[in-house]
Amino acid sequence: MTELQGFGDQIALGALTTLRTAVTSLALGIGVGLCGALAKRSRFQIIRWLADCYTTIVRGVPELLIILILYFGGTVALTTVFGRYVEVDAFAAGVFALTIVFGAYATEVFRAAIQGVPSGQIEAAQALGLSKFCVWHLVILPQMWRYALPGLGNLWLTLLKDTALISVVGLEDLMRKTSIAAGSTHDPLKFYSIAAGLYLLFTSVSLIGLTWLERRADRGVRFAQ
Amino acid sequence: QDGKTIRIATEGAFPPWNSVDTSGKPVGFDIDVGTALCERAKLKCEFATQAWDGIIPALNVGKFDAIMAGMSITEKRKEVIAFSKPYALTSNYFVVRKSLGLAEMASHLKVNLSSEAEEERGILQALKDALNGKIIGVQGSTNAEAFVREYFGDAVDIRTYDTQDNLNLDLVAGRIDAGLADYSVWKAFLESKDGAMAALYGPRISGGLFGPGVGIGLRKQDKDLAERFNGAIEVIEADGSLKAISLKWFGADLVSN
Amino acid sequence: MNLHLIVDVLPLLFEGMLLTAQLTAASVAIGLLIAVPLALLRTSPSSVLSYTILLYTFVFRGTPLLVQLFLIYYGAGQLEWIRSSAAWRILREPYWCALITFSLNNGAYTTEILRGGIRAVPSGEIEAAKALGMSYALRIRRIVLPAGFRLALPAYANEVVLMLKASSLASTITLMELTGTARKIVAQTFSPYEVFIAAALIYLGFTFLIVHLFGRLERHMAKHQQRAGLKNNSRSRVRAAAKISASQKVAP
Amino acid sequence: MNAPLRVKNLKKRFGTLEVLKGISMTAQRGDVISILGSSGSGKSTFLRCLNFLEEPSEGEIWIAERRVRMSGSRARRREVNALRARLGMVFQHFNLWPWKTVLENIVEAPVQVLGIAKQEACLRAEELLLKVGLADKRHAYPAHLSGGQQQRVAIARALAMQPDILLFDEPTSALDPELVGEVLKVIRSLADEGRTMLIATHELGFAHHVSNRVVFLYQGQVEEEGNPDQLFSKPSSPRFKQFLSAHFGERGQ
Amino acid sequence: MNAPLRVKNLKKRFGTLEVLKGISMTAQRGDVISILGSSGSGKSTFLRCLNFLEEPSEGEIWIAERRVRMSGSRARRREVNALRARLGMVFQHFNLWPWKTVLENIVEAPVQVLGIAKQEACLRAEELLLKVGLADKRHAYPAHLSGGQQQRVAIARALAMQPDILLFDEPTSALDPELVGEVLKVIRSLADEGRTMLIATHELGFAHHVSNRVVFLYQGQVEEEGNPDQLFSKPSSPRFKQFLSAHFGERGQ
Ligand SMILES: Nc1ncnc2c1ncn2[C@@H]1O[C@H](COP(=O)(O)OP(=O)(O)OP(=O)(O)O)[C@@H](O)[C@H]1O
Ligand SMILES: Nc1ncnc2c1ncn2[C@@H]1O[C@H](COP(=O)(O)OP(=O)(O)OP(=O)(O)O)[C@@H](O)[C@H]1O
Ligand SMILES: [Mg+2]
Ligand SMILES: [Mg+2]
Repeated sequence: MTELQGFGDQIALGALTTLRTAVTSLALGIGVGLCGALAKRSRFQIIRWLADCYTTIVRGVPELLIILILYFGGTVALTTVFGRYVEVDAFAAGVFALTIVFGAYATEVFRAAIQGVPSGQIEAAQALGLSKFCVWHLVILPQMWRYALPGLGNLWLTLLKDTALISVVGLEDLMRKTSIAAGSTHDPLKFYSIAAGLYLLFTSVSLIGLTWLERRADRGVRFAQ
Repeated sequence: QDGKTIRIATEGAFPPWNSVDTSGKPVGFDIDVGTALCERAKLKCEFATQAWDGIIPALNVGKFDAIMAGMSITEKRKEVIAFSKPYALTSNYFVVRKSLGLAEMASHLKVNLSSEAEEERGILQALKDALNGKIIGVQGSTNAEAFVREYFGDAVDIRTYDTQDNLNLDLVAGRIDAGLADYSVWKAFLESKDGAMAALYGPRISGGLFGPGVGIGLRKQDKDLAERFNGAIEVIEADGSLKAISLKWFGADLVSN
Repeated sequence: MNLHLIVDVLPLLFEGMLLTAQLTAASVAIGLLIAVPLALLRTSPSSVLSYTILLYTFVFRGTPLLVQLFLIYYGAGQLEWIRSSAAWRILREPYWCALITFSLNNGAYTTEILRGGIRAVPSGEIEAAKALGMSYALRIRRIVLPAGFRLALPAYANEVVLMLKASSLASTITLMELTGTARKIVAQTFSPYEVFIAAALIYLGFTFLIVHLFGRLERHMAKHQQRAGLKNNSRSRVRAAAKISASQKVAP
Repeated sequence: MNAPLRVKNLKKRFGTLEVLKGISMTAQRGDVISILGSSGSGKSTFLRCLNFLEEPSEGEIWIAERRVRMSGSRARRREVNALRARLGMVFQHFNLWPWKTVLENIVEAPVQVLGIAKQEACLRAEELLLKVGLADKRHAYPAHLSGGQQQRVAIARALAMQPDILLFDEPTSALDPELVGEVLKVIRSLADEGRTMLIATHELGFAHHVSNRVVFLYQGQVEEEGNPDQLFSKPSSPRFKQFLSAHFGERGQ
Repeated sequence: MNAPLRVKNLKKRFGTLEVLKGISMTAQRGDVISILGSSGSGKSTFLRCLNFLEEPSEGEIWIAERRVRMSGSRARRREVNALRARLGMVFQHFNLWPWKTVLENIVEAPVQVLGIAKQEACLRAEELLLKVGLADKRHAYPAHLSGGQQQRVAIARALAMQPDILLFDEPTSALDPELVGEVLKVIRSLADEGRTMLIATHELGFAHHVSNRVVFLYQGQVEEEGNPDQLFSKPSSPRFKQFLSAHFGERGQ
């Protein structure tokens, strides 16, 4: 690790934080996205309208600003409620902010994917008396992945890198550790290249996973060129 | 207040003011000064790193109690936080590419923007003429940027950078001709291999727009804490330990006028 | 906070706004131009081609845009042989570096999105085109791309919005786009909240515009999915409906 | 009289196009009713309205002597689900789930809706597959089946629910004569069990053989209705006469 | 003898399943050949092999006395495209383009492949729509059509290319007797123009009326072949006899 001037451990720690934050936000964000997509297809106009506001505003405002507002705004609110400074867990705050952001984009992807499921398949399920939940769970969800995966894959890769933004709330992720190392050693090119390499490593693992998921989702599909 | 730990935020990526060592512990001028101050003021202190963008909000919501991060005292910042009296001064220099072949200019000159001396205005004018039409790099949202825009804005092309390192890289690459920054920042660059192609140019500039110097950022309501820090700063200034720390980290005296 | 100031600041941000709009539009356009052929190659049966393209999208989706921008701008500047080559005339300029990086990055994401859409086109629709003697190019142009694009549209809208916001990174290589300009004004006016809110409002406005345009496009392209075909109709369909009822009256 | 299915004055509009203009009909236990009509006359729409895949514009539907509410409340949705479980449907376009194998397509609903144990459901599914001659395709995906094979899976899927009422939308369109004969047998045995069936079809021979009542739709209304033997030999409406005369079965051979 | 279509020893395997086990056949100008066979016997697969939607595993295909290459070279691909433009196909599942209106579905290929002016193509499409009784649906989308209407659009789409050879995969499966009669007329007039047609069907009556030759597929091979009148009245193979005997047309009525 001599080439890293001793910063190897620090960077490894940062990488771990990045992974932890990203994976947690992904899991929660998918939940938010599904709920958002459901809301967008709701029978009630007010719910649809709320969902539209959510996706437009969250997508429209720079992520950094959202994180700052949620974290510091949240802290101030808690402080006024409790009358003293309340420590908000940085990890929870970062995950919360990223989940909100990821959920907005995922909502759009899921909404489109659900529309892509041929109506005949849904009708077949309805005609068999499957409850609304079962129709979702057994017919729409499994088919929807096929259309959602490419968009979701992109969002996941974006999320992985957006974790860099949460350093403002005090989490020391890979990018932050890299910039510290780069700043401390005046050797930015080397450290950013290492960071890029690590991100690529995560990405390649993700890609293998995504390809596997895509294969699974393609069960029974015939392709024509 | 006694018994309670004062949490001091630093950035950790701005050597030699502050950086982290390989175990992740903050080190640097800010940290040494802070430790000395806390000792004198009988405070229990603890340093932590925090990314620059969130450093002021984190102070205000109470995550930290003080900022020591090479932060210059500026009017803008004073709107949201309070400062102690300065514990270091700033001394800004231009650095130019040697290949530019600018006319010689004595480097021992000083310009204090706060004084309205005729002679100093002449020096600034000479500098402006020498740099006329050149591309000047500055770090964005800094006093240096404000200065260049205010004084040289009509004569030069200004590029702003988010970090000094990037500015240095572009100076080497030849995308810009000169840069303006604090001496502490230039020093490491000029001593590096890349820095050999550049040199200090023109007078030392301070005062005025550059503000009174670097201070400790504090919440506005913590008047008591400010008092204690101010007292301690006077003590270490007087007994010479501040100067010693400056020599240790900068190899120069950046603290006495 | 000062509402007047927000309004006063807006015109100052105008130039930065233009640059943001221009950078985003150009990168998205070039990105799409890159993505269409690559997405087709990516779905081609040749695994060599497919994996070569995957390598490109892998690298550009796998690393932070900031790092890419950094490597292309500062990295190129560090290499002596680039600085002495003709390419330096272009790479010297931050604008071109930003445009190249953004286009390549957006192209990589768009390639994957389009590929997803193309793969989701039902095989029957493609076989029908084949059976009618359409050549590969014709099939792609008339059937595969329109159908695939339709499916990919919402995810693509996401990418465009993301590109809009990612364009703020251009300020790290000295380009004075919206965010950079806002920072500059903050440094001059000492009123961070008002200026950043003004900038955020402009971003929000752009996003709203993008979302709205894509929403319209999507509705336009999904006409065939609407349930009651005759409710929201073109004029000709009203006429067709009128004819039906007329003919029914006449019949015994 | 306890009629499993009764329809009163059912109307359905698509935008300005009125497809069903008031259809009334009562089906008794064990009834097999064929619905005839030219292409686009509204046979599929009628069947789809019966289990609310299309929302009827007007009219009443009574299932097992209970009127189904027409408004979209929550309780009504639950009611419709319960009703659908007792109302099997075979679609004109089959609508199989492409990512599930033949066997999975069939056992899905019995397991999820009726709560039958998976193993038992599989056993019954295999039996059904044997009946429709597809035992060897149980693990194939629908995309790898021929048209007729898909149609048989669709029939098996509907039968697996053992519904009281079965709606068949052209159940033999992709089947060869031998298989049509098989389906005929299946339908007859179901009728003997007391199940009620509505079959939209354009195969007059099949309709004649399978049903005890024939309904002829024309321009969204019931134009002629009655016992098939009588109707096919002595049609009264000129439209139905014309419709019948077009059948080669009557002309040639 | 200048045969527009000749097939020699055509074989097709899906994995281990050999669906076609060596089929040979020659079609002359104006021939209308019905292909019969039980469900899953390979009728659709055979038609799909003829225009290379399925790659045949073995065998020779001669179109207009030119053998089509079997390897996947560039030149061969161009050859196949050119060939397909002269070989119309109506799919068993119709395969209409759902986002195009009826009219757009029909004019697409003539405009894009044959380079006919849009206006002229539209005129011809309208004529065809009139012929199949769908003039009023010209601006509807496929999802808003009934099954039979979709099938007629599919037929019109294939006819719009005026191909020399037409492959129909169960073209009347969703049509009522009247429309079947119309399709019959259309096919006869096409045959009179000298076009060659292959029709996979399970409607024996239709096959009898429409074709001058009947081919019966069984287990991937041609089991019986000949003139329909002769074949239907005196089938020689026991399998074909059984197949025929299942038809109600023969039994009842
Ligand atoms: N892509 C495929 N993969 C595997 N098996 C297939 C595939 N396509 C068809 N088969 C099998 O090949 C056999 C012949 O299918 P084909 O569609 O040619 O039958 P068909 O004669 O058209 O029947 P039908 O009258 O029911 O349409 C069937 O057993 C089917 O399961
Ligand atoms: N979703 C829809 N929107 C608009 N019109 C529709 C829709 N569905 C059906 N129609 C129209 O309603 C009429 C009746 O259609 P339906 O499918 O009930 O006919 P069908 O009797 O089943 O005909 P086929 O024998 O051809 O299947 C047709 O003219 C069709 O175009
Ligand atoms: Mg129908
Ligand atoms: Mg078939």
